[in-house]
Amino acid sequence: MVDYTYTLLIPLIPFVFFILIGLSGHKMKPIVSGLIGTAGLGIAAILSYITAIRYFWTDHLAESGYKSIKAFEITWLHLTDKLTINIGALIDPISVMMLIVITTVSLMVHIYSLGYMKGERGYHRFFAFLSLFSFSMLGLVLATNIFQMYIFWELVGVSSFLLIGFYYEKPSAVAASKKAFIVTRFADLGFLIGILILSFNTGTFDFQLLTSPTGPAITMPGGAAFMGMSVLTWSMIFIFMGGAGKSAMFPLHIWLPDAMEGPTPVSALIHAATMVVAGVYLVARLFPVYALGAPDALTVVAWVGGISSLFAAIIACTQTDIKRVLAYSTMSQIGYMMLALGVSGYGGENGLGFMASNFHLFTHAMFKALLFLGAGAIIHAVHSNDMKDMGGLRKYLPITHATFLIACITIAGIPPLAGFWSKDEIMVAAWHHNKILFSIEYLVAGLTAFYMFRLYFSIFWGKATHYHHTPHEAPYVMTIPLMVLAFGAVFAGFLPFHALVTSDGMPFESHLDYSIAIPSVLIALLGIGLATAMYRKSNGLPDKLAGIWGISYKWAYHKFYMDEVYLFVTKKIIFGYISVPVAWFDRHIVDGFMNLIARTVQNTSNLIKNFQSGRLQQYGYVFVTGALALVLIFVYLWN
Amino acid sequence: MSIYDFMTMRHELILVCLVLLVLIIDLNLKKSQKHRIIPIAISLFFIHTVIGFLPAQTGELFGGMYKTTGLTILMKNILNVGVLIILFQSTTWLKKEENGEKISEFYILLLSTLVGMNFMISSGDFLMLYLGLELATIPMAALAAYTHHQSRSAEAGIKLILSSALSSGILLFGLSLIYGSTGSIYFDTVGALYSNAPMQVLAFIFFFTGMAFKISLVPFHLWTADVYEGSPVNVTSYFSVISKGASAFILIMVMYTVFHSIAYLWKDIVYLVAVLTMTIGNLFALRQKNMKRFLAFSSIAQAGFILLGIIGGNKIGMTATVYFVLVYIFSNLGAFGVISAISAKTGKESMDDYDGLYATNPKLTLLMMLSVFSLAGIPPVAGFFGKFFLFTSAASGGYYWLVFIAVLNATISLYYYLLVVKAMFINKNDTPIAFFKSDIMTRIGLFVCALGIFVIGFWSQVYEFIDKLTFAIIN
Amino acid sequence: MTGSIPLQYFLVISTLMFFTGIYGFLTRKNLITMLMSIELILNAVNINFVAFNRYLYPQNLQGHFFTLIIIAIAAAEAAVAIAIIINIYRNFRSIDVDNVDEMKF
Amino acid sequence: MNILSLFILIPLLTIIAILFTGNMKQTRVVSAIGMGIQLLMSALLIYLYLTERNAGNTAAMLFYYDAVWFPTLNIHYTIGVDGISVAMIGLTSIVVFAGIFASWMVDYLYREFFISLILLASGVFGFFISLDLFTMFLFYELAVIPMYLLIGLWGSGPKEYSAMKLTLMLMAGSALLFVAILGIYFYSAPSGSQLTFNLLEIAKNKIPIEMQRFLFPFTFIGFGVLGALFPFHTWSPDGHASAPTAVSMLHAGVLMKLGGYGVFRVAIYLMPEAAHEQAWIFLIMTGVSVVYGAFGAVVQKDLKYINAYSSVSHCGLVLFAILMMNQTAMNGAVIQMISHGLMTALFFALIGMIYGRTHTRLINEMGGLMKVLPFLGVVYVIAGLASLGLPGLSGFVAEMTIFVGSFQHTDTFHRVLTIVACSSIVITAVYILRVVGTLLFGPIKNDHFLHLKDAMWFERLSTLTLLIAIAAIGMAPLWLSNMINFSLGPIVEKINGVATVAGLF
Repeated sequence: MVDYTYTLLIPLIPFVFFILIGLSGHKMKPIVSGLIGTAGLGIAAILSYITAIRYFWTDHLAESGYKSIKAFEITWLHLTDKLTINIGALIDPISVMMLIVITTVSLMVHIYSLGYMKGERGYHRFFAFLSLFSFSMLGLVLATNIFQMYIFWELVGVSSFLLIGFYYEKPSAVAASKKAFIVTRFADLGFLIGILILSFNTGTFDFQLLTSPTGPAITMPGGAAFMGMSVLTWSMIFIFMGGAGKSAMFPLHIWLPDAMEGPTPVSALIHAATMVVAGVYLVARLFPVYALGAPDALTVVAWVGGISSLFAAIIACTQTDIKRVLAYSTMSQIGYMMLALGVSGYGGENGLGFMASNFHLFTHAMFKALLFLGAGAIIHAVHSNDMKDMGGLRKYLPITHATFLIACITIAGIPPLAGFWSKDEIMVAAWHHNKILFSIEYLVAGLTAFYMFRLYFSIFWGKATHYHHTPHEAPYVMTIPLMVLAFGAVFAGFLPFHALVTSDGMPFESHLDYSIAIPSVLIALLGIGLATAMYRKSNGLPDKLAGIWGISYKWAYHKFYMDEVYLFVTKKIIFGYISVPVAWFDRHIVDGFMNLIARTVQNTSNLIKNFQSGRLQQYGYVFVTGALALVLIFVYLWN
Repeated sequence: MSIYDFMTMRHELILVCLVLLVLIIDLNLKKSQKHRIIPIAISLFFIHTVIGFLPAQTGELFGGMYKTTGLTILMKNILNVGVLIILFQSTTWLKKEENGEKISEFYILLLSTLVGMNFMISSGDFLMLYLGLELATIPMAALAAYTHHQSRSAEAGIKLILSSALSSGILLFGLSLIYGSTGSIYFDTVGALYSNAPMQVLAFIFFFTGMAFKISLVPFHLWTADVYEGSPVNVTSYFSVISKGASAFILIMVMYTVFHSIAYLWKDIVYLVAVLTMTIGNLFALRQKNMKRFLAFSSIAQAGFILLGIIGGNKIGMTATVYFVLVYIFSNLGAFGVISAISAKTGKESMDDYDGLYATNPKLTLLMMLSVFSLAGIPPVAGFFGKFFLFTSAASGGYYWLVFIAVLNATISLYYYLLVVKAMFINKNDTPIAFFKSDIMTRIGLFVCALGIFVIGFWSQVYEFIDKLTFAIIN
Repeated sequence: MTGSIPLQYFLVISTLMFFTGIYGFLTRKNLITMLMSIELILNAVNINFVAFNRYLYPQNLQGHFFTLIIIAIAAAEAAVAIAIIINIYRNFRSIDVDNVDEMKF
Repeated sequence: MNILSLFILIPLLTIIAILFTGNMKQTRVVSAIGMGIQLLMSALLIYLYLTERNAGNTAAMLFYYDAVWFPTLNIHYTIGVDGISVAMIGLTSIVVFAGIFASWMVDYLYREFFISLILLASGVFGFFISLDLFTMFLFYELAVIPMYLLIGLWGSGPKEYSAMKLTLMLMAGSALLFVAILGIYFYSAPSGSQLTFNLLEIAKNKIPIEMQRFLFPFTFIGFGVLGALFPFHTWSPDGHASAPTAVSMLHAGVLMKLGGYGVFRVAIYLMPEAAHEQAWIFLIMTGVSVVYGAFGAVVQKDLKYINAYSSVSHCGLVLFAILMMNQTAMNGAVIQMISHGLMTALFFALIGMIYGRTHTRLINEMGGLMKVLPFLGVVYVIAGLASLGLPGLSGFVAEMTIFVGSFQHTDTFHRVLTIVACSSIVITAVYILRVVGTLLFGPIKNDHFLHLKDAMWFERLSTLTLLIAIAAIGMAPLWLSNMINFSLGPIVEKINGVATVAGLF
């Protein structure tokens, strides 16, 4: 067995730097704190690359298939005689893959932010939070057991909350951060319940035990527990609820668009590349349990993914805030991944979907981060999020333009760029599993191409808006990350994922299925063409079309009124119909009762005061009657 | 029967001599020097108190009419200490002009009532009991009417003398029936012969009402408040602790020894009366503004608590009652001491006058707070222990609900005791009672109370000592 | 010759006196009269004691002595009471019991 | 001299020392020193305790000391600690220490203030170390009564009303307790043999079941009142709202824990049969108060009210977990007591400090304080996160232990209640974020907030003490939970060892 204990450092270093910057950041020069944070991430990144190379290649683990290795573990809390919460590091294909993704993107974002955040108040706070996030995210992917995952899951949520609300003086940002936290928190409740059920029935939190085909989870006796589904299925569905919340799956997605209130690098890191795919990672992590133990739950995953991707794609076509467009596209892409997992089987060829999902996760991280950072550069240049204020920027921002274009092509799925390969695998997997989902994905592919190029054209082409001060290209510290990520977006597709990241660790052969690939490409091209026609030059076409679609356009534009629904539930139901009455009840009924007792005593005392009339003879009366009363009682008792 | 046998009634004899001595000395004092009697009387009584603690012989006299046991001696000593404190506290008030000529009357009357109580305590038959009772009551009426130029004082006097006459009339009627049905007035004989024949039950009730009047149990309590309010403060405190304590003691003695054969009957009555007394007393105390009246009602409630000790009907009850009386003397005298000190200096007796007292007279305030906490039964002061043991005795009889009612009443009482604390500490007042210093004797009296309130609780020997003595009576 | 008048007669008389006294105490408005009613009660008791003693327990004298003492004490009581009543008259200019209610509630 | 007796002695000596202090400065320094020593003592105690245990001493109670007080009634002064009491003592000394510094600036009748504060503390310490029901009860009331003056004299708002209400309700609670204790006493030993107040002795003897049926509700509710058990919790909002900072800290942080501790030590431990039988009623009550308190907190406007209601919710969780009557849940309950104690004390400290600056506690009158009071703001956020159960802070450990423990019951009734209790964490998030969002974030509502001073050194000290404790427990909970577990083991065995009388479920 090979020693990977040092992987412990990968999350720890950012944590240490978080403490360092957090406590003493305000004393040092802003740029210093930024550099420290970046350096920390740099080290982490190097370590994870070393890990990846060792794990996949130099340590020759491939022969018997990639096993998961528990690099390190300690007991953190002792719950019952069976259940103990451990903290540790688990090394296996997907975690290593995630390490690469997170450190790479995070490093890029750090570097980028050095320039982007220049002159901001709370520069050091920003980098402290970034380090905190990186720590939590890395801890999450390295989790050896589901409870450790939950712990870091929460931490990730909080750092996301802090970063979204970074501009805490902006009410909208505060609201957005609150929304994000509470919605995900609600989802996490499902996650927690799922964990409780699962752990109670299996007697363990440990991933290796849970996912081993002979483990207590998968071999758990089935049998309908509730609504015709087994306990395991239910627990897995609950757990997926948590994943859906983090990954902004329909209908828990509403926080993601608002989360764009955060600084753009944050959106790139958290809400495009890493945190939002935690849900996918969760399902992938427990994949054997889903695939072998709870296929019904897996079906749920598939459909949720499919619906979300379509739903988001449609909305994306109508939004005008470029970051929101990207947000919805993220949601739609994650939908792809979920669907891929959903349609996948376990082991060898059947595991295609699993592989594809992770593959797409990887490539998506690259190009979506690129898109966001690009968008950041653009916003940096024109000081606006709305594509209406943009146009003809290509001559002002050459590098941004080039990289952005690459990203768009990639996400549209045009060969030979990365997006094509991963998406194609997903298509194949879907085709083998379920034709309806498959067709949905085709549609989405077209839509994706369309709205991305709509975005692209209306930013860089179209009418040349005259800006009150001419936009200028971002400094190198910002453009270099763009280029690096662009490189990734181009070539990531050639990684032999099917040999590395598979459902059971066994490599298998996957070949391009032209009967599926070619049509998908064509659809993508169609979408691009349409976008070109509509937005290449500014013309009345879009409004006309909008008019034609009419009501449905309006609905899509208003995101199908999901926010309103949520607002109704929270504001009206929870707040208006529960909390207010409860508070009233407490003040007036419960407390009122207590006061009533006191008042009754007082009143009684006023009531009987006339006994003490001050009249000697009345005292006599009372005296004698009292005596006689006693006599009566006594005689009564005595008989 | 030799002369030495009379030493068994040493307390009473010395007291009687003391009274005569004071009288004689007073006759030889000029008008202007009347106040000289104060130190003399106090020192004499102090000596008497000290002598009281010397080992005394126990036994019977007059064929059992008069009994002296360890417990009676203890009780007398407790009363002596209480009276001594009262004498100390009363000096400031007595020195006032208005009392110029009749200072010694105060002592003579007070001490003669004390003689009565001593006889009552160690009475062995109903005749002695009745004698003591009357001797303890009639001079008291005179004391109540002590400041005769005040109409309230006179009213207090008449209310006391007449209603006590009525009650003792009823009591006597009961006694006559007892005599008629048993042919004896000696406790032992009566106790042996007593049964639940209707006439004897009737007799018992009449007797009980008479005693209930003395310790002011509801519904025989109505005189209490008025008399307490009308009388001079120190006399009031004397009523509320000394006479009440003595009567409670003899009541419990008689209940346990004479009427134990019908205990199953009187327990129910005591239950009822206890609940009534506690509740009514508290309900009235809630609304009082005059401190004396307020304490009058609170002392009625306290009497209700005492009944919990009686109802236990066993050794714990006896001990707890005596112990409670001891604690009660100190706590109540503490409170009355402060009131008398203030009313002697300023003549203010209303609770509103006490607003903001802490700012000006912190020491008095603290003593007052200690006393009311002790009365409310709040740890760590003695009252807590007293109540706890009383309730324990009731619980030992299985009267859990009675205990519950009692504790709830204690909570209500805490409310009005806290009102006093609130007045002194929290309420704002533009014209608080100015700072003043009482004379040395008064201060000694107050200090002793404070000491007692603290020590008696923690010092478990006190309780154990009482327990040893009661063991001799009831076993 | 004893027993010519049965004991019950005495008891009936005494009981009547007792309750008459109580009635008087509760109804007469004049303090002096109330005092007299008290005397009635006490005398009822005296009759009881003496009668019981004489009829039931002629061998001992407790009843008689009790009676004597009661009489003595009654005298003392009356003395103090009347003294106070005078005091009342000084302060209230009347000895009507209903005026004596300064302190109440 | 037994080390435990020092825990009562030191406060008393401090009080005496305060009596001799001349001015405000001396007074607070003296009390700070006294409580500092107390804090060190408790650290020492924990150390000694753990070494004893590691040395293999498995006695139920360590540092056991027993002296007869009232022989005839067999009242003893019996003290001793197990893991649970040690933990509670640690909590108490931390909170008191922080409380002293939080009330550094009290100038009105400062001597009396610190005296009553420390008197209260000594009562609490006494309660936690005593094993004799009588002394326990004595200290219990001793801890409650100074509240009246503390709130009435140094409080704010309708202080007289609140003080009176609080005192009377708690005293009514202790009235129930009084009866229960006497009842237990008279059945503490098989008839004929010597009765006793000693917990351990009583535990050896089985109280007759019909007596338990009668006494258990008395005990539970009696302590429950102090533990803010629904519907007897209404003293808590008013009381806390009116109380001065340090008092709220002590009261919510420590005094309310007396309730939970007592329920666990007396009610359940001595009357397991009845506990099993009647648990379901109280489970419903506590389950209600968990959610009810949380919902109540959502709409409150006054910071202290919000915190009071959240305390109702959290303390409800404590009783809830205790009633689950299995080792994990009870362990969680104890941790929750400690964690809530620290959290809520921190909250009240911060609220007091903020109020001292802005002179309002209504959240909608404040806003954007984070900008002007960065230190207090950050600490407040962390406290908030702790209270909504963020991993790495104490709240999470407690809640998770409780939930996992409660989930060990397989029947529907317990399951449903557990889920309900779990759902409270979401509501908690709602009201915490509401406060943080309105109070600290957003634009500054009021111009004169612009030149507010951030925390003074003593305020920093006070808050950081609590904060460090919270974080320490949150990050390394193992030793604490093991310490508690060890002592819980035998107790839980006794509780569940009884032939379980068929309850409702």
